[in-house]
Parts: sequence; structure tokens; C-alpha cells
Amino acid sequence: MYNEIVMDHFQNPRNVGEIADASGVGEIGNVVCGDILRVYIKVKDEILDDVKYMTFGCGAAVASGSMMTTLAKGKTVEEAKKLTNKDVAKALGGLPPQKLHCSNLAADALHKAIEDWMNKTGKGDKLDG
Amino acid sequence: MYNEIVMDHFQNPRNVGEIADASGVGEIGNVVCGDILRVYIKVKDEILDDVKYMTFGCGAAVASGSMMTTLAKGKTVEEAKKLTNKDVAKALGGLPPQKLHCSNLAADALHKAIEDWMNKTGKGDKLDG
Amino acid sequence: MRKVYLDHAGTTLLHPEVYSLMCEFMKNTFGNPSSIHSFGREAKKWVDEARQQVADLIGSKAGEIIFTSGGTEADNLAIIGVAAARHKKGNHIITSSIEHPAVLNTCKHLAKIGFEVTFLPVDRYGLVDPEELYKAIRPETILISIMHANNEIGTIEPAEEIGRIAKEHGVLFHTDAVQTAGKIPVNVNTLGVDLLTLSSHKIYGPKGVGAIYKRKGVRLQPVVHGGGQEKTLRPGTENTMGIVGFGKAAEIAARELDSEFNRTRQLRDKLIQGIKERIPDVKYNGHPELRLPHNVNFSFSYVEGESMLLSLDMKGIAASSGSACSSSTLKPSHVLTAIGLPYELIHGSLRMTLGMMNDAVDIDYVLEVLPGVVSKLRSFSPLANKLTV
Amino acid sequence: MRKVYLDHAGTTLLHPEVYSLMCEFMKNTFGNPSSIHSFGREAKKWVDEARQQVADLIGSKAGEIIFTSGGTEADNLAIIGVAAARHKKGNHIITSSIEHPAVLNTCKHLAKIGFEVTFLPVDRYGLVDPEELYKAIRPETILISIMHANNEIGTIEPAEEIGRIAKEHGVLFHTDAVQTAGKIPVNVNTLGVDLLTLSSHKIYGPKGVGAIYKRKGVRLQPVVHGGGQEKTLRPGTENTMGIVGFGKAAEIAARELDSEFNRTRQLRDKLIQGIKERIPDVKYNGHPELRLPHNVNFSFSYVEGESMLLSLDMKGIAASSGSACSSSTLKPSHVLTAIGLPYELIHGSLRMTLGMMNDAVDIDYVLEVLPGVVSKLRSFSPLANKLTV
Ligand SMILES: Cc1ncc(COP(=O)(O)O)c(C=O)c1O
Ligand SMILES: Cc1ncc(COP(=O)(O)O)c(C=O)c1O
Repeated sequence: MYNEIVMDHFQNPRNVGEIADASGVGEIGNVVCGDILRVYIKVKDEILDDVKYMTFGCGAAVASGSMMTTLAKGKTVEEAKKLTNKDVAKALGGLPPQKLHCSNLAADALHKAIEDWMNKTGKGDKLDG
Repeated sequence: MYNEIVMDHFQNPRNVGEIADASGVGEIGNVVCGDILRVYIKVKDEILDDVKYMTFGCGAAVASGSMMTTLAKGKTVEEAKKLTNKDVAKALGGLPPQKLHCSNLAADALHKAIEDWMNKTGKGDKLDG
Repeated sequence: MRKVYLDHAGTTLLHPEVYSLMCEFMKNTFGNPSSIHSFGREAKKWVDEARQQVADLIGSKAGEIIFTSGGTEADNLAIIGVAAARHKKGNHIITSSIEHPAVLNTCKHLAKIGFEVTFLPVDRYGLVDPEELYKAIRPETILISIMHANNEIGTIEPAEEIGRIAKEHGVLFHTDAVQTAGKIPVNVNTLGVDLLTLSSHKIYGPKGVGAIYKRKGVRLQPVVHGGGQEKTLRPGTENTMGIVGFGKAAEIAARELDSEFNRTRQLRDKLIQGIKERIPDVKYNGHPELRLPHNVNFSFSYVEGESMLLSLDMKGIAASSGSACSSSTLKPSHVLTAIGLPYELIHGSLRMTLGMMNDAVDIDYVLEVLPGVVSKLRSFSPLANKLTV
Repeated sequence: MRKVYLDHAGTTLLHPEVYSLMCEFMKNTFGNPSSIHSFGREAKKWVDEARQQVADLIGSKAGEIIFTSGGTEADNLAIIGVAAARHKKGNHIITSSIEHPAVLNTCKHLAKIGFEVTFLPVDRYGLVDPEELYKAIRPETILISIMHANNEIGTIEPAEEIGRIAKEHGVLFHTDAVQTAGKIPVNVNTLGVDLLTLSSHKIYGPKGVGAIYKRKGVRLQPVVHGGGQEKTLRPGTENTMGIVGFGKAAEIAARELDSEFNRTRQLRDKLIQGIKERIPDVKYNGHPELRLPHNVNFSFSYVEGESMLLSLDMKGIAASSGSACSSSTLKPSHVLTAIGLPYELIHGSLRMTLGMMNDAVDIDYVLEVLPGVVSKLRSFSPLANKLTV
């Protein structure tokens, strides 16, 4: 079902955990649909110095969170804003069609975390999309 | 499908043929339903001295004709009148349920032949049944 | 005693390669293809491969193949599936009078519940007339279902022309290709079909599995309801071993199509010629050219079909007949009726269908045995003697 | 790596005796049971024997068994078949809210085309309340369809009581016994059923074959239309090899019922006990006593089912879950929903179903692996940490 990259990220998820003094936190999903992804970011000089995530979700959600954090870490906030769910799925080498919606959580949660940081720091209006 | 007695009578039908100077002839069935049985009887002293049959029909029809002629031959007319389709099927050791209607031709054709003989000889009213 | 199987249109033996593969599969792979775990994924791989093999046989994409429990269910799914999905568009269906009962009785069922069905007549060869089809189409026509070739008399219908007419009118076209796929070239695009029925056990695959080809975009409603298998169009745990066998059979059929076509056609023509030469008062049924390469169908005057079958069976020859007595419904063949054969000749019909199990020696054997069988039965037939004595 | 198959309620491997018989049959017998000739008669003999074997498993007569392409089709035939045959009598059907999709979606389909369907609720163990059933019956009720035991949580329903109530009201009673036949005693007369569904692949028989028991005299209309097979109730060339395998599997299941019942129940209880002892924050789903001998179902707080399945799979353990992500429809289990489980626990459910392939060492292995899997997933679950940190 899942390819090897996905299975690797599922088995050894990168950057799982919480950031106690996070600059921003974003959460997407709910227990009804069965997937929740929470992202913590630590921003230093407009750069995502650290990104961590926690998830209650299926294999695709775990792997997407792992891949998303890997991709986002070290990027500028502006770059990270442009990271899409598609990018994550692509970096994972693709996901089964019926699982795409699970991976859609990852970039969205990151954007929410960035938004949270921006709101907290007064860095600008709501990010759209 | 058919038992051994039926198959034996099908393979080696007894008393097939015509009787040129028959005392009576009876035919049952038609090409529409796919079975025709024609019976010739030769009556001597109220006894069925000879019985022959011709058939266009399935295995059950061929075997029933054969068994019917075997049973009828040598019987008195009165006895032969009492011969039923059931007797024929029973003597054959039974027939598949969906084939019973084919065997129903045999005794009926015999009765028709007897009727024919009675009519010809003025021996009485129409036989019923 | 020599055994000669001449009922390949009825069913076929398993191809040895299919048999081997199925036994191997059955021994090692039992997972449910819908399961996430390794056992399930392994099974799914096999099913996916089989789907591709079946698709390749008819020039379609794997995603357009829906596995069913056989040709009958596939016919039902195509016809009822379209009727249920399109009943708001119209309630008229066109079919022919020589379809397999799987199509015919499905259409009759629809007629009972409010659809209008036109049963097109055929000519004396069993051909549907495209002109007649053309004329039968109405604004409310939603489906044309006409078989690719007939199972009894082997006549091949003008499917491409029908496909063109259907397309022209925006009507869906379903064809029952159970008798043609794997026997003559079948390509869904050349034929212009939207739906096409396949059955595994006519091409040396296992019984109890078939498929419907559904062109991408064509909407169907399921006939059987349940889980999500086969895109919810055919729910129920997949008959994995059947599907695997069917896939392999399809692959082999494609590979051997040309050679088997030529081989069986030669045997067929030898048998036809031989019967005409050796037995008087016979009627050749079906089309002389537009005919399946493995189908022979004759009527023998004055004799009844089941008697012939039994007599042949005792000599090791297996065939079939359109007589009432040889059918489970005890009705004479509707196909032979539709081509205008009189009852006597319907009941006296004999179908011999060739295949992998046959060679030229078989044909010689049949030509040796059959004349005696017919003349013995004729010897005590009241019809023969009424007419010829 | 050890492989532990804990998905016997999903499907089973072929019993070695079934496998051998099927291969032998497939090698030698290919005839169409409807054919008159020796090839056909030989096939028919095998099918007749299988019919008797299946009948014997449930205490019915061979003539009351109709072979289908599986449990799903059998459920459809029972329910749609009765609905179509009795719609003039009434249009109301009663079922439960925890039926298999084969029953549930069939009933929903009937609801769409004009029937009225009552979906009875169940209690927190998954039990239907006979009182509620009693109250739900109306003059126009024609059918009660309630499963014998549930496939997800293993709860055994009060079928005999339901049978009595149905009889009292002159309503037909259908039960889906796919999960019980061959696992616990099933007798059509004791249960008082008119229709009963069986599937072969849950009892070590082949996939793609099942049966409906139809009490003599009960009228059904076919769902699939075609030839005369299975008394016209299930037309299509018979899946002979599937039927033969099913028959053998039924015979073996009857023979080994008692010993397998006891063996799997012990393993089940060991597994249940072990999980309760080793893993905190678990919820035991289903009934503690009225339960299939091979069913274990737990929910693990804070973790998602598909993740558990994948993690277990990587350790060689095959199980299933009621989570949305592990189902093909991406909907959370309707059964766990019906017993009132909150979403988190539905998504965190794990079903382990035991069978022939399992022994005590398997259970030890699972009890060794499972706690680690759960705690790893919990370690990065936002729910666990919201609630427990
Ligand atoms: C033309 C045609 N359609 C449909 C069928 C039915 O296929 P199946 O026996 O697989 O149900 C057959 C053969 O039986 C057939 O010859
Ligand atoms: C209770 C129940 N009913 C029906 C079915 C459907 O049976 P099949 O998979 O043979 O169609 C299943 C299993 O899938 C089941 O567990």
C-alpha cells in the first residue's frame, strides 16, 4: 500500500515531540475523522530553527508529519509558507489516492503554526490558504 | 441422470417397429413439445399378442416405450387398460422428476391404440382416462 | 473408449498453466485483498495483475475491469446497472431475440418492472439487421445490448456497426462477448462498446468468475449491495483464486488466439464437410462465414436431440442440443426458434463446439460414430417413417 | 520473523484437506453440471455431495441449500429476494444497526426504492433487545434480518428468541451466520430461521462461494437473472471448484467444531487477559460471555488503528481495525459507533480473530509486541499528551 519512503518515515518518524517554548503551534484535524496533527515551530531570525510534530493518525499522517518537518526545518518563514501538501506527498514518493487527504494535514498544520507565530508577534495579517 | 434400467432400454429398445396389419394404432405427443410415441397392437383372443412402438423423443421416451411394450405384451386387453404411466416409470426404476412427463406418453399411447382397436371392432364406448 | 469433448462453448477444462498457477496461488496466498496487512497486500498484487491480464485481452485499461462471479452476473450488472443509473433519462432498452438467458431474462425482468424492451428479430442466419436497430432507437432509448457472437449457432453479429449507431444516438452499447473474447479478436475501442461481458470458464479459466468492462465515465448502479470491493460495483470478498486463474487464462488466450483460431476452424470445416457428406436430411444452422471458428450446429431430421446426446455420450462424445428435453427449462432453444427453424428441427439440433481438447482424430471418430447414431434413431422414428417410408 | 495471522474473521487460509481436494477436482473434473453428458454428470455428482455437506453443517436438507458467489450475494438474495416476492404483503423490514454492509446496504437500497426499514439499536455490548424487536413489528412487516453474531465485536445475538418472535408474528426470519456457522453450533431448526447466510472463506474454504439456506416453501425472487441453475434462484454456470471446496470445508468445520471452539476460546481468553494486564487505558469491546470463541476486540486510547495495524504488520502480526483510515470507505466502524464508543476509541480499535493458524506461542508473541507498539504511538500522540501529561 505505502511505498518504502513512507514506511521509513512511519517507522522512524523524524522530529516527533513537543517544543516547550514554541514560537507557534498549529493543529489540524479532529477525532471524528480520525486524524490530528499538531505542529510546533521555533522561529529564529525568520528561520524555522526547529519544527516538531505530534500526531494521532494513520500511517500517511505520521509519515507526512515527519516529511513536512524535515522539509520545513531550516527554511525561512516565507519559504515554509509556500510548502504545500502536494510537496509533502511528492517528497514521500506519492501516497495511495484514498490517503491523500490524510497527508493534507501536514502543510496545513505548519501554516497554522506560522500563522500563530505571526499573530503572536504581530507580523502581519492572517495568512491565507 | 438416468439409471441403468433406463439406459439399457434406451440403448436396446425392445419391440421397436411397426405392425403392418395392426389391430389398433395410437399416437401421443407432437413435435412442438418434442416427444411423439406411436404404438401398434395386434390383438388375438382379447390378448395383446404383439405390441410395437416408434418414437421421436428423448431417452426417457425411448425407454418408456420399450418398457411399456414389454409390460403390455401378452396381457389381456383389460389388464393392459389398467397399465399406467406410473407403472412404466416404476418398472424403469424411476425417472428424473423433470422427465416424468416424457414417460407419461407410453401408457397413454397404448390406451389410445386399445381405444382404436375397440372402436374398429365396436367393442364398446370410448375408454376414459 | 475414446473421449471426445465437443462442448467447449458450454465450458472448458482448465488450461494446464492455469491449473498450476491456481494451485500454487491457493497454496501460498489466502489474504483478503482489502486488508492492510502483508497477507492482504500480497493477495491484492495478484488481483491487480489479473486485472491487467484481462484488460489486455480486450484492449482496455485495468481500471475499467470489474470482476464478477461470472458472465451471468456481468450481464446483469451491465443491464440492470445502466437501467438503474439512467432510468431518469429514458426507459427503453434494445436487445436481440437470440441473447443468452443472462441478457434475455434480465431484460424481461426489467420489462416487468416498467422498462420497455425491444427484442430485435434476426434473419435465418441469426444476424441482427443494423437497419432495424436504427429504426428501433427512440429518444428514450438508454441501452443497446447485443451479443458479440451467439453461443448456440456461432453467428458473429455486426458489433462495430452497432457500436457506431449507438454512438451516433448517444445510447450506451453493451455486448456479451463471452463466446468471442479469446476466440476471435475483441477490442473495446474497435467495437465501440461501453460495456462488455467476459466469462472465465469459456477460455480455459475457472468457473464462477467473469468480468464486466466498463468504459471510463459510464455510470452503473450495483445489483448486489455490500462492502467497497470492485469500486462498490461488485461487493463481496474477491474470489481471488478464481480471478488469478481468469487472468492467466486471458493471457494465454491472447497469446494463442491466432493459432487456435486457425486450428479449430480447420477442424470445424472438416466436421461440417464430413457431416454433409455422410448424413442425409440435415440442416446446417448458423452463418456460413460470420461464424465462430469452433462452432458446428446441425439439425438432423426425424430424430430428437437428447436421444442423440445420450447415444453419442455412450460412445464417449460430449455435445449439446437445443431440444426442449436437453434443457433444464424444458423449452426448445429460443435461438433456433428465432432463426425460424421448425420445431422438429429444433428438437433435432446438435451443437458441437471445438477447442483445446480436440484434434483431427477426434473429428474422424465423430464422423465414424454420428451417422450410425442418427440412422439408428431414425429407424424407429415415426417422423422418418411417415415422411420417408 | 514470526508471522501471526489474527484476521480469521476477515478471511482464512484453505484447510489442507480442502486444498488437496480442490486441486484433485480441478485436475480431473471440469464439466458443466447442467450438461447431460458424462463430463457434466460427473461434475453434478460433486456439486450434489457438496450441497449435502453444507446442509449437514446447519442441520438442513440438501434441497434447501442454494449456492451463491459468497456471503454478500447470499445476504442480497435473502433480503431482496423476500422483498420482491412479498412486497404485496407488506413493505416493512426490520434489521439491526450492526449488520454487515452486505445486509445494511441492501436494506438501505430497499429503503431508497420504497421499503420501510427499521434499524434496531443495540446495547453497549452489541446486543439487540428482543423487546424492542417485538415492539417494532407491524402488520406490514415481511422480514426480520438480524445477524447471528457480529463480525467485528463477536457478540452473539439472541437468535432463537428472535426466531420465536418472528414465527409468532408470521414474519420471515433471515440471519447472517457467516461468522457463526462452523464456529459455534448452528441449526436452522433450533434457531427457527427461514433463511440463513453462509460464506465459505471464513471456514477454511475458498473465497467467492457461499450459500443461502432457504426453508422449504419460502418464496424468493432472484436478484440475478439468467439460466436455470440453482432452481433459477442463482443462475450462472456453477463455481464447481469453489462449491466442492466449500462442501469439504463445511464437513471439516462440523467435524472439528468442538475442539476448535475450545482451543480458540482458550487462546482468546489468554490474549484478552494479557492485554488487560499489560496495557493501560484500554477498552474491551463486545460482550464478555455471549461472544464468538475466536474474537478479541479492544480500543486503545490515544492511538489510531491503521498506525497500529502497520506497526504490527512490520512485526509480522496481521489484524484489523474499525478506524476510518483502515476501511475502504474511510468511515469509522458503524458497529463501534452503534455500541456508543466515542470516535477516539473507534479509531483506536483493534480486532484480533483467532483460528487454525494460531497457537499459544503466537499469543505470547503478540503480548510481547503489542504493548511496545501502543506505547510508541502514544509517545507522539497529541491526545495522550493532552490528557495524560
Ligand atoms: C453468450 C453467453 N453469455 C453469458 C453466459 C453466462 O456465463 P456464466 O456461465 O459465466 O454465468 C454464457 C455461458 O454460459 C454465454 O455463452
Ligand atoms: C457477517 C458477515 N456477513 C457477510 C460477509 C460477506 O461475505 P463474503 O465476503 O463471502 O461476501 C462477511 C464477511 O465478509 C461477514 O463477516
